[in-house]
Amino acid sequence: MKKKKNIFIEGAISPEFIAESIAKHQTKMNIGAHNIFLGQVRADEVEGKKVTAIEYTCYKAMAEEKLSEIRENAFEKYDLTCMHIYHSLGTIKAGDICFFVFVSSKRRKQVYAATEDIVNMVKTEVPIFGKEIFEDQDYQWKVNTF
Amino acid sequence: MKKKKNIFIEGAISPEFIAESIAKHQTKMNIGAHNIFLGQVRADEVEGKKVTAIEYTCYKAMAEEKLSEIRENAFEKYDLTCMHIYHSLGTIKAGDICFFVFVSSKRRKQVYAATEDIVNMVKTEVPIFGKEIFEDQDYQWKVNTF
Amino acid sequence: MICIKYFGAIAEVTNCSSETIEKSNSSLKEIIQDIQSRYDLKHIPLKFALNQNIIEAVEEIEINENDEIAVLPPFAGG
Amino acid sequence: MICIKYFGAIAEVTNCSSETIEKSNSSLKEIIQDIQSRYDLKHIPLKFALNQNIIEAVEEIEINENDEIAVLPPFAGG
Repeated sequence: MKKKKNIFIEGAISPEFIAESIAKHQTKMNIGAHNIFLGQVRADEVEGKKVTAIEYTCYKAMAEEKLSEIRENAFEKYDLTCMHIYHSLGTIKAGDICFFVFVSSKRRKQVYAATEDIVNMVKTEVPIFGKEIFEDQDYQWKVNTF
Repeated sequence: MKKKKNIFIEGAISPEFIAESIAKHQTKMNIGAHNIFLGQVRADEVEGKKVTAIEYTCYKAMAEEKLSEIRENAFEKYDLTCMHIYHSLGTIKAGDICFFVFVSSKRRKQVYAATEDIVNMVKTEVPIFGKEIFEDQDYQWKVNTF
Repeated sequence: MICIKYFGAIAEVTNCSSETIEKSNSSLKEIIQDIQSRYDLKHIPLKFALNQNIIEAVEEIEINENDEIAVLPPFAGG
Repeated sequence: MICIKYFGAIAEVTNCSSETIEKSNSSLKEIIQDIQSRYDLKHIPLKFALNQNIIEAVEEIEINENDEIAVLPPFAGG
């Protein structure tokens, strides 16, 4: 059985949560480099209307399975000490953080590529769905661009 | 005159300081992606003795000049919304954070390479010096490896 | 019984998040065709998953009692 | 007057963080030779900076009254 980690967070990911995650790694004396990716909800304008929030849902059983594959994959491919992925569910306002990837390693060399790779895998392989909500309560379904 | 930003921090960079920096960017509605690099002091073992701290000093006038060049350079080369660099001075204990690079952009594409580039430029071009202090108060001068 | 799950833009069209169907010896291909005939999903790029795995080649996959089929709209995580 | 600054492992050898010298028409090359003859810096890879800029070609650079020369050990930031 693959270990399923707590990945999904109801609501926005707070800066305090990120600070706590960082602080937890300060007892690991073999870590020299951390790389963190944060996805923030943009107030994009579509045909004159502004996005005010994204409402995230997911296919949880499959998402957790995929995320643990991504995890194993990353540890095989890169020389990492720690790796964490968090994603929001529910309504996340523009300006708030909905995605947090945290990679730690002895040395810095591999952390950038590892982070980029993990972010891309989450975007392409994990069944998370997003509804972009406009000021006037109208909405459109978000599609990731590559 | 190039704007000199406050780059050097006396003592370790706290997770709370990082959280505040992140929070300040949540009013910028055009940011979709942040990438953060953190350098953490490792308790490396050298000939059986453990590093307990690094004491950082710098040639401040030149360091500030170089850092503002690195800044300009990064904004020219990459499509960034914001960019911040912080480095500790003084004695930083193993496990503590001494280096913080924070890059923000509309989309994620360029943030990884921008962060890596900025980190490397700081390591090679900015006159910062480090004394690795061992358990027994002995020390050695740190040299960056590439 | 086979459980079919719908997500995001698709659940909006089907107006439900899941339904169960009798298997009665249908193939996976027939089940998918049945879903597509009952709901107007032509405007949404779809993926199908069987028991949490994306289906690459519909023809080659057998389905069994209690399988879970998911109809997935484009992913939008991150 | 020319100000010479020493940092890190070098300041440890020189036992001071800066000193001033009279220019008296010396060239940059002569000033650097003088520093190296007065202090044993052979075991440290050195860089020199003139007014906060790394000196690439010693021969081609003129120095002027009130210039600042820095003797820099390997960088170790990050």
